[in-house]
Formats: sequence, C-alpha cells, structure tokens
Amino acid sequence: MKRSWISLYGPAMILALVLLLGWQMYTRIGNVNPLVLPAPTEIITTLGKSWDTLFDHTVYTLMETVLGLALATICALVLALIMDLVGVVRRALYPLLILSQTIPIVALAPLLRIWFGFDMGPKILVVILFCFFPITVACIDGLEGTPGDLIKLLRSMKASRWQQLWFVRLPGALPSFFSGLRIAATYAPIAAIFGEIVGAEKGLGIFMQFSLNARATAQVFASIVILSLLSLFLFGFVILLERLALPWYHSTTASNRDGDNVSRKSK
Amino acid sequence: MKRSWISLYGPAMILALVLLLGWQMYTRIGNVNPLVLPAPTEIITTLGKSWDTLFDHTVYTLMETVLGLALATICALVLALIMDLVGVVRRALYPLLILSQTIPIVALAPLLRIWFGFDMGPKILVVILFCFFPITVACIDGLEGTPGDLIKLLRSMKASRWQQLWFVRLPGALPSFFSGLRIAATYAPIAAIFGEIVGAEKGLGIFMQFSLNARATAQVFASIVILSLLSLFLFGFVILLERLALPWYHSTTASNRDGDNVSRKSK
Amino acid sequence: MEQRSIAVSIKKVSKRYLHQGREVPVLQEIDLTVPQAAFVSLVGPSGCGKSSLLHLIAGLDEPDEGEIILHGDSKSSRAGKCGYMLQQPLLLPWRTVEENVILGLDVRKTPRKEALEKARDLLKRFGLADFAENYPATLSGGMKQRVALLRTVLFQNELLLLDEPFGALDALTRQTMHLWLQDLWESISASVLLVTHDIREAIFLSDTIYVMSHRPARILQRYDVDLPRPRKIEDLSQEHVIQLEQKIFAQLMEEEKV
Amino acid sequence: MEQRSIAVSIKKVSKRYLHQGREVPVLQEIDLTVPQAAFVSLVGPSGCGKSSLLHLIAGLDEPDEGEIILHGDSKSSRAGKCGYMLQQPLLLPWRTVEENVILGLDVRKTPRKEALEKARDLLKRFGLADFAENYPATLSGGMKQRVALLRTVLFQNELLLLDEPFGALDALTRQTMHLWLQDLWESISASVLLVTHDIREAIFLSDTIYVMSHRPARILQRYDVDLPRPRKIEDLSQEHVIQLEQKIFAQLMEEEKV
Amino acid sequence: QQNRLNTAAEAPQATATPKPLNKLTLALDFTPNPNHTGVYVAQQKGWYREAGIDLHILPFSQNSFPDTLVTQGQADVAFSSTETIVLDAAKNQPIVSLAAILSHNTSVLVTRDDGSIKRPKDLDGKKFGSYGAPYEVPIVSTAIKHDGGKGNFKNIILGTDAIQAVITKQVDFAWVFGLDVEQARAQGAKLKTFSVTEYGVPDYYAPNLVSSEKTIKEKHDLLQTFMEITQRGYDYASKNPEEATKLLIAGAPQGTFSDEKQLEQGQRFASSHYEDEGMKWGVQDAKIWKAYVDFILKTNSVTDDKEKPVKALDSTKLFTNEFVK
Ligand SMILES: Nc1ncnc2c1ncn2[C@@H]1O[C@H](COP(=O)(O)OP(=O)(O)OP(=O)(O)O)[C@@H](O)[C@H]1O
Ligand SMILES: Nc1ncnc2c1ncn2[C@@H]1O[C@H](COP(=O)(O)OP(=O)(O)OP(=O)(O)O)[C@@H](O)[C@H]1O
Ligand SMILES: Cc1ncc(C[n+]2csc(CCO)c2C)c(N)n1
Ligand SMILES: [Mg+2]
Ligand SMILES: [Mg+2]
Repeated sequence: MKRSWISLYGPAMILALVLLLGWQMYTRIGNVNPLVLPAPTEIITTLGKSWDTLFDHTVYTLMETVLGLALATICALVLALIMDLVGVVRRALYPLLILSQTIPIVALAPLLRIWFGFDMGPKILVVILFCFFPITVACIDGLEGTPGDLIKLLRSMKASRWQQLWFVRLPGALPSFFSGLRIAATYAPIAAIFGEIVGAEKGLGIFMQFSLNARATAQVFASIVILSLLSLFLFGFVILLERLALPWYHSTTASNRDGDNVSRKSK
Repeated sequence: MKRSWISLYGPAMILALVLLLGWQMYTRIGNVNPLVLPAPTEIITTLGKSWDTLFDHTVYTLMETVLGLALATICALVLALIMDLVGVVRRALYPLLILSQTIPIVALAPLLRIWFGFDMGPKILVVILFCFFPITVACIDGLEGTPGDLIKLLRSMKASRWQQLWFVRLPGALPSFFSGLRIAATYAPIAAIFGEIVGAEKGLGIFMQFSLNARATAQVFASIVILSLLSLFLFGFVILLERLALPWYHSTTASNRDGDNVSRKSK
Repeated sequence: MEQRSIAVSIKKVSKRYLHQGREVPVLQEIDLTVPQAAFVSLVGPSGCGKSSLLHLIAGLDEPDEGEIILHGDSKSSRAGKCGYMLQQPLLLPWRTVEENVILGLDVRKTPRKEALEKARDLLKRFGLADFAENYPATLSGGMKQRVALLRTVLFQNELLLLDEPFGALDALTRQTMHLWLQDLWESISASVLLVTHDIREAIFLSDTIYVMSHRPARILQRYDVDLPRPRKIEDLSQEHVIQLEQKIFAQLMEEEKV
Repeated sequence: MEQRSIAVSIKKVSKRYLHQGREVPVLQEIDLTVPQAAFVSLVGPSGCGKSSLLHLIAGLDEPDEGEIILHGDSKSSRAGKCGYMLQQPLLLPWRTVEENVILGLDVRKTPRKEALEKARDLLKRFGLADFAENYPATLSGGMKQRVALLRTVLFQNELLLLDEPFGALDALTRQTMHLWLQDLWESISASVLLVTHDIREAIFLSDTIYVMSHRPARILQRYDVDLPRPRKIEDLSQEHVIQLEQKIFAQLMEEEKV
Repeated sequence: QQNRLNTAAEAPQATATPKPLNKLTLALDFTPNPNHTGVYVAQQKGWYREAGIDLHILPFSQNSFPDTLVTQGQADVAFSSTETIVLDAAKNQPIVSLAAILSHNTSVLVTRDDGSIKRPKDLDGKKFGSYGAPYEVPIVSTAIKHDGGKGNFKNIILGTDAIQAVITKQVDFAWVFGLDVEQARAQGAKLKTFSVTEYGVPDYYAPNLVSSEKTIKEKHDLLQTFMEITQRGYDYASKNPEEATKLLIAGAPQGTFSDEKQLEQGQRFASSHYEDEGMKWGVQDAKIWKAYVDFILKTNSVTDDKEKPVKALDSTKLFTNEFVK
C-alpha cells in the first residue's frame, strides 16, 4: 500500500522539486530582477512575513468562494430540474446559457456594482456566474443519462414524474453532478478573484492588486500560492463529500467483493 | 424537417428577443445611464459605425485565437501521447498540469511579457495555456478508453505498440479529442483577450480596454458581441471539422440504416 | 380453458409507430389470451414487435386499434396493474437488494417497515436472504435477475409481463433460472406472459406458446405444451417436445429470413 | 487420434494471478490437446479460468508451470500464431466491414490491395459480400460476429481460439451461427478450441469436449462426441446426445454450486 | 452644520452624546497612496466623525472608475483627474472638480537612466507603455514634438504597472505621476524623468477631488464640512509628512503597503506639492483649467457620446473653488 502511494505520487513530487530547484537557480544565477520573478525561497519568506495579512484576505476570499459555490450549486440544481422537466424552458435557455459563457465578466462589473453595491454580493454573484454553468450542464447530462428502460419500469409502476425524479433520476444523476461540482470547485477561487475586480476592500485579488501596484512581486506570487492551495483544498473537499454521499458508487468502481474476484457474467 | 428546426431553436430565439426587448425597455424607461448599460439599438449602431476599427482588431484577435488553438492542439496531442506511452511522465506531469490550472494568468502577465515581448507571442501562449489542458485531458481519456479486449486482440495479432496506437487507440480517441477541442475552441477567444492584457497594440481586448478608459461603453459591448460571435464561429467550425473527420461516429449516433429501423439484437 | 377466468385478453390490437415521418405498422390485429394463473410465452423474429406488445399491455402506450382487457376491464388505465420486467435487471445501484425489491411499494407509498418486511420474507423464501443488504454491484448476473424478478413480483403478483428476462445470461445460468422461475411461479400462482427468443425456454416454462410473424407482427400459430408440472430438464428430451421445438424453430427461421 | 498431427498441446499448465497481494491459483495442471483440424470445446463454471487458458495459448501471457506446444514448437513466441476471438465482436467502428476483416493483415503489413482482395473473397464465400462496404454500426449482432470470425480466420486460419463467440447473441441467432460456423470450419479445415457455456453448442460443434472444474480449474473429464458430419440441428435429439448433454449439465451444476 | 465644526477639545463630549452621522462615500483613483493622505489623516484623527460625517472609502479596483461611481451616484466624492473630468464632460457625464490635490502637474515621462535617452526627442519610435486612456498619446506626443521630435512611438497598452515595465525593459518609457517615480527610486530603480510641463504640456491639476452637480446641490452642507476637514487633513500632511505616513498606513486596508521606506519618500514628495507657498490647499485657477481644455480639444482626442470630436467646452463649469475658500 505504502509503496504504491510513492510510485503514484513520487514522480510528480520529484518533478515539482526539480522545477522549483531550477527556478531557484534561474533567479539566482540568471540574475533575474526580483521584480519580475522572485526566487521560491523569497516567496516562502514573504508567505511567512505577510502571513497575518494574507490570512485575513484568504479568509475573505474563501468565504466568497464557498458561499458562491453553495449558491451556484443550488441555482444549478433548480435550473437543471426546471430545464429537465419543462422542454420549452430547456430549449429556450440552453443556447443562451452557452452563449452567456462567452461574455467576459469585466463587462458586467459596472452593472453588478450598481445593482449589488460593494459588499460580498457582487463577488458571490461572479462566483455563481462562473460556477453554475458546469454544474448545470453536468446535472442535465446526469438526468438525461437515466436509461430509458428504467423510466419505462417506473412508468409501468404508475410512478408520477416526481417519483421518477426522486427514486431514479436524481440519485442516478449524482455522480455526474459531483463531477461538475469538482470542476466548478477548482475554478471557484479564480472566479472570486475576478469578482473582486468589481470592487472590494478585502480578498486575495485585492491583495494581489495592492502588491502589483506596490511592485511587491513576491507578494503577488505568495497570493498565487495560496490561491492554488485554496483550489486544491476545495477540490479535495468535494471529493470527500462525494465519497460520503455516494458510497455505492465508489465501492463499485473500485474492487468488488473483498478477496473474491470471481466475476460472474452479468450482462 | 423545417418544422423541427423551428421547434428546436424557436424557443431560444423568442427568449433572446424578449430579453433584448426587455433590455431596450429597461435602458429607455428605467433611465439607465448609457455609460453603464447602453441600449441594444445603440450597440448595433456602434457596431456599424466602428466597424472598420472593430474589424481590424477582430482580425488580429482571431489570428491569435486560431494560431493559439492550433498550437495548443499540437502540444496537447504530443503531450497526451507521451503521457500515455510513458507511465512515469504521466504520473509526474498530470498532478502538475492540474495544479497549473489554478494559476490565474493575470499574474503571469509580466513574466510572459518579459519572455516573449509584445508581439503575438505571449498572446498565443496564453491561448495555448488556456486551451491545451482540456484537449490534453480529453485525449488522454480517449486513449485510456480503449477497451482492454481490443488491446488483447491486437496483441494476439502481434501488433507493436505503435500499431496498437495507430490502428485502434488513436482513431478511438478522436471523438473524445473533438469534444475537448470543442470546449477549448469556445474559450479560446476569451483566452486571447486575457492574453492581450499582457500588453498589446491591437486586438479586441485592447479595443475594449481603450473603450473602457474612454468611457465609450457602447463600444465595449460591441466588442463583446463580436467576441461571442467569434466563440460561436469557432465552436461551429470544430463541429464541422468533426463531422468531416468522423463520418462513422455521427452516422452511428444518429439514426441507423435509412428507413429500416429493425434493430437486431447486438449485445 | 373456457372455464378459467382470463388475466389479459388482447383483441385485434394494431399499432403503428411514426418513424422518420412514415407510419410503420408494427402490430397487426393481434389476438392473444393469458388465462388466470397460466404461463404463456410469445416467440417471434427479432424486431417483430414483441416488446411493443408488452409495452401496450403495461399501459405505457395505447393501441391504435383493438382493445386490451385486463382482468375483465378494458376501460381504466392499465399502468400499475402489471408486474413488468425488462431484459436488463435495472437494479438501482444506490439501493441495497431489499431496498430494490421494495421499489414498487415505495412508489405506492407503502410504509417502509411494512414494505421491508414483505421484501425480506420474499427474499428468504427464494434463497436470497443472505444478500438482502448487499449493493447490486456485488451480485452476479443471475442473482441480479432474481432480485429484479422478486421486485416485479412484490409490486404485482397477479400478472407478470417478462420481456426476455434471461436473454443476457449465459446458457448455464439461464437453465438454473428456469427451474427457479418455475418454482416461483407455482408458489405464487401468477399469470405470466413471457417474451423470449429461446424456444426451449418457452417450451419448458409455458402452458401456451404464441408464435409471431415478422414485422408487422401477426399471431402465426398457437401451441399448447402438453407436459405435466412440475417439469424437469429431462422432460425436454421427450420425443413430442423435441418435435414441437423443431417445428417452432423452422417456423421462426422462415420468418427471420423474409 | 494418435496419427493425426497436433495443433496445440497443453501439458500440465498451471497459472496463478496476483489479486490484492494474494496469489490466487487459477489453472492447475491442465492437460489438453487440439488435434489438427479438430473442433474441441471447453466448458466450465463461470470464472473458473477458461479465458485465462486461451489467454495463455494466444501468447498474451506465460504459464507459471507446464508448457504449451503450438504446432510442435514450445519455445518460440506464440503471439500472432493463433486466431483469437473474444466474446464481443470488437469491430472498429471507423473501418468498413472489409477494412475490419483485413485488420490482422494490416498488422502484418500485407499490401492493402492484396489484403482487400482476400477479404472480399472471404466475405463473398460466407454470404457477407453485400455488407463489405458498410460500417459495423449498421449490422445486426449476428452479422457483427460473423465479420469478427472472418477477421480472425483471415489473420490465421490454422488454429482458432474462440472465447464464447456467441454468448451475447439471442437463442435463435445463435443457432443460425452454429450452422454457419460448422460450414466455415469444414471449408477451411482449421483446428478450433471453443470456450462456451452452452452445452448444446459444444455438443453440436465439437469432436471433443473438455469439462473443467471450478477454480482453480482442472480438467474434470473429456468427452468425445460421436456424431457424423455435417451435423443437423435434429441430431441433437438423439438419445445418446441428450444423455451426454444431461451428464455434462449435471457435472457443471455440481461445480457451480461448490 | 457648519457651527458643529468644533475644536478637537470638545470631541469627547460629542462622542458621549452621539449625534446622527451623515454618510458620505469616497471613491479612490488608485490603491491608497500619498495623494490620498489628507483624507486618511482626517479620518484617523476622527475629525470627520466629530463633524458628523460617516466617511466610507470605497475600495479601489482597476475596473471601477471613480468618476463613473460619482456620475452613477454610487460615490459622493472621488479622486479623479483633470483629463478625466474633461473626458466625462464631453460625454455628457458632468463631474465637478472640488479641489486640486497638488498645486501643479507633477506628471513626467519616465525612462531608464542608462544614457540611451537624453531628451524627449530621443523617445521617437520607442515603445510607450500606456494605460490605454485617450488623452495619453496626444499629451506624450506633444512633449516629444515640443522637443523637436516627430511624436511617433509605439503605443502598447499594458493594463498593469507601467514603471515595472520600464524597469524590466519591456517598454522604453511611460507617463506617470512624479510620486510614482519617487517611490520606484526608493526601491532602487534608476530612472530618468522629463516633466511634461517643461515640454509644451500645460500645467493642470491631477489628481483632483470631484463630485457631481447633483451631489453638490443635494448635499451641499455636508460637502462643505467634508472639504473643510479634508483641507485640514492635507494641511496637516503637508506639515507633518512622517506622522501623516503613519496615519496613511493605519487608515489604508491591511496589506496595501509592502515597504514603508518607499512610502515615506513618496509622502515627502507629495507633502511638498500639496500647497504652494502662501496658498491654500485645493484652490484652483480658472486660467489653468482653460489652458488644459484648449490644449486637449485642439488634439481632437476628446469625443462626445457619438464618438465625434468635441470642438468647444466651457471650462468654468468643470471646477469650483466654493468648498476650499
Ligand atoms: N416508440 C417507438 N417509435 C418508433 N418505432 C418504434 C418504437 N418502439 C418500437 N419501434 C419499432 O417497432 C419495431 C418493433 O420493436 P420491438 O422492440 O417491439 O420488437 P421486438 O420484437 O421486441 O424485438 P427484439 O426481438 O429485438 O426484442 C422495431 O422496428 C422498432 O424499431
Ligand atoms: N490478469 C489477471 N489478474 C488477476 N486475476 C485474474 C486475471 N485474469 C483472470 N483473473 C481471475 O482469474 C479467474 C478466472 O478468470 P477467467 O476470466 O479466466 O474465467 P472464465 O472461466 O473465463 O470465466 P467466465 O465464465 O466468466 O468467462 C477469475 O477469478 C479472475 O478474476
Ligand atoms: C499614485 C498613482 N499612480 C498611478 C496612477 C495611475 N494613473 C492613471 S492616469 C495617470 C496619468 C496621469 O493622469 C496615472 C499615472 C494613479 N492614478 N495614481
Ligand atoms: Mg424486444
Ligand atoms: Mg471468460
């Protein structure tokens, strides 16, 4: 078990180390202006030094992210359900949803500010705008993926549309929903950063802006490190959630009955 | 046939029209400052009036996008192949690739500027950075998706690894590759816009920035319209490409033998 | 036969489907009867319309012409009145075996406790008690089909519509399933309408076999299987049974060719 | 039998697989012979190791003990020397039927033109000429299996290893395939080793049937089928054939239970 | 309200009996910097609160233009600049300058001090890193032409810090506030500057404190109070740069400044430009306003809301000295 862990993640670790070392060497030997590219060690020192400030901003961004993600999930679920249940709504909304993905947030910033002010509102809204699309699409795909025969079976039992949804289609759509959520969670922190350009007092994006204007490049990189960690953390959290919510899904895809791998014909 | 086209896209068209009308009313009746939200009619007039300038910038952005997308495809294919063939490379690179997706491009702008200057280089690089990830992942998924039995069959024929790749795995990975490319193509123009903030003389992103600074909001929205059209155009282009490259794939998923739908037992 | 009451009676049923703008006739004046507590099979060439017929009986669709009389009633909705089982087991992977078995009762809003009791009883009676709390993914193909059958039976044990329930199983497992199903059927005395491609299966299990023509499907012939119950595998080697098998086989091959 | 030369001979072959850190014995001292131009079948309970054995013969893996002698040669690599066919047809959807049939020749780098000529000839001889330029998606399940068989034959027609080639077909189609395969086999006089779950299939097609035990698999018994060729479906109703079928069935049921 | 403005000694009393505070929002033109110090001083000293003003300083972001926030009514007052005020007036989005933060235009063309560029003329054909504002090119080319050059250069829109781009040789020159150069120098950058006012560009006010006509009308008394206190803040910062630096750091959001030394040097520069000898902070001159308007309109770079060049504009409507008497 332990050996497999090393053989699984070892190469990536080694490569990461090599890249960091190369970077360090490059900044030292290549006589690179630290305003352009600070050495990894310098970034780490900065992380330690600015920890209090960084922590403050991180908490704020994390709050935006988590709230946004949660609301995006709710919106996506509701929207997916409505689009799934009402054909006209679906055909009306789907193309526009896709089109909406091609609109850069910058353009919406002034509007969001006017409608929602400077509080967390517009930032959360930006996270929602970023995140609800992949979740909605995943949910719809999941709901659509219900085998037609299963629906036939339920209908033959005189199940109402709601029962079909509740007993079969929703649970069946969960794996797909989670894979959408995983993607959304990864991008949510970046979305929050974009949201902060709408105008904010706090947050990693604001800190990055400060640091850029103060030409404190090491701080910019420190924020990026935190941002990556946030993404990873959220990603891991969603995976954990998924394992808890769908025990049947993972026990299936992993090995079957313990020890006995006699795979009887099943299809 | 014609009727189905209407029933397919009709609702979306109607909704789009209603939304546009609502927007027009809102800007007129709601006494909205045109600096925040110009009326659709105003955007259309601006599109016509600034057409020459817009066209110039659009061509530039389109060039960045197409070149970037093409290079991203090549990089992704090569990377996917290497990662697929060499297990160590894969385990070393995959986690770092995922990690790299959590880095906001904005922060890298100064670096890219230094390394690649102001020509098309860094913009194309940003497009590549944005686009190669979904394509690579799709390719790897596609290559991985080859049924194990098919590989067994090839091996029993004493096919070399290259033959396995060429005869079975690559063609089998094409549908997945195209679905990755479709996603990448949709986001490529936005990526180009982001690339332009690295520093540029021309391009839709620059035109947007300039219009923002000149408080010419209608021009900003006109650029967004063009940007959306670019995305749609590229998306359609990839779909066309796919239909040409994979005739077998689409004839399968659509209806089978003409007229005769007697579906014989196949599995 | 005339004395026994009738579970389903199908009278001159026709059905057309719209396919690429054209109307394709699928069923043509089908006449068929399943007496109470009888086991009736339906064989026919692939794609002729067997599933479509079950579809109609299960109340998922209405015939274009003719009528379907369920327990003497041709007017009210048929949905929910038959136990309908399709070729795939269609077990829900997120429900345990017992939870899968009570799906029909859940739909009917039977209280959970009562439903589970019934399911456990049934599972015990038919040798699946040990698996009651397993997830379906841990079961073999044959086991899954058994669970699916029990789910069908628990929902509705008066009339079962089985659409090639063993088509996806290997030859050996299938034979075990035949014995098991015969057992089950006798103990609950349900009326069964079974669709199959396997002539031996039809002969082994049925009182009556209807042979259908190629599409648009008509009833070509009706055979009564003259074998005492309970039957054993060996019974299939009886001279007249083998002759029946060959007759039906020849008839079907003829139909498949056209 | 001793006079006929031997296509494959398997001598005391054992194989263990590593499963979750434990070594699981799958094959145990298997002894088995396929004479030149003979049709040999292998039946056994599910999961006993039948596919694993074919796997070894096809040269995809090496036995832990014992030896596999292919055409008198036990030393050189076996890959590429047998026509190996799996349960699924595994046709490449982007190749037309004829292009699928020449896959093996493509691997061998036979010139395209020559390969296609051979494929067309074969397709014509076995009634598939009309479909040569179709994509596989347009074929029925039975047709697909035929194409897959022809692909196997075109690659290597001396020794065919068939792993449940008809397991996924419906009962009727399967019976047609049996006749077709018998035809094919007689006209190319290949040696065949067939794995199946269908005892009637084994009896109908084989000269010799080996019955395997549950895992770890041993050879339990070897039966010779005493029926003249070419066989007809009716032949299966002969008294001694039915007895053989029931004997093997009983034996297998016993093994499945354990 | 004016008579509520009491001396600091009475402040404790005022907080003991809380009086209703009037909210006032202020938008920034950049991350907090010495141009804003006067406001932060007054805020940190509690002067606004004492006068019944609950001051909200809106966070700065690159995409929220302070002047737009004012025209939209999302901010009452804002830091902006003469260039922007003219721009907005031409687009029918009038804002009014209430005060000049610095007495003179300190903006400069900045380039690396490596000897390759000796005078503005040498900037011809070089790479200019800009913000992408419409007035940049006319102003910069005026300076180059004034020095005998052709005024042709490559205009590269950066969107990010221009001085950094100059230091790292990505562009050859930029146009920034004198303050920015002081701070970069404090970081160790070797830079050469040409003051634009020495090369044919009129002296004008940047940055400015602005408000809208509507706010001026509706919140006149509040603005009056605000401006008086703000003036006091800048007075204080003018006289006590060190103390003012500390108050700026304390008032600005956490993490705004990474380097205090850099800030101190910038503050000293700004403090020395807040008010000319014998003049009051914020007071503007009509002649200076007219000079800029005439100058910039002549370049045809100011366009109306139909993107047509504007030929005439009343400069007297763009500012008022009413609040900084
Ligand atoms: N809802 C439908 N719409 C259009 N055509 C349909 C529909 N349902 C069935 N058909 C067509 O009707 C014919 C009969 O289908 P059906 O599934 O009833 O045949 P079957 O006898 O069950 O075949 P199989 O032996 O393959 O199970 C087929 O050609 C099928 O394509
Ligand atoms: N490569 C392998 N690694 C580990 N275990 C294996 C491997 N191949 C087969 N097995 C195990 O060996 C046993 C025999 O498998 P095999 O597929 O040969 O059985 P089979 O007789 O063909 O079964 P079936 O009737 O289902 O086709 C199974 O328990 C299987 O899990
Ligand atoms: C401290 C400070 N530094 C830079 C800018 C950005 N900026 C925007 S326009 C312009 C040119 C002169 O008007 C400059 C330098 C600022 N606002 N404040
Ligand atoms: Mg059917
Ligand atoms: Mg097998």
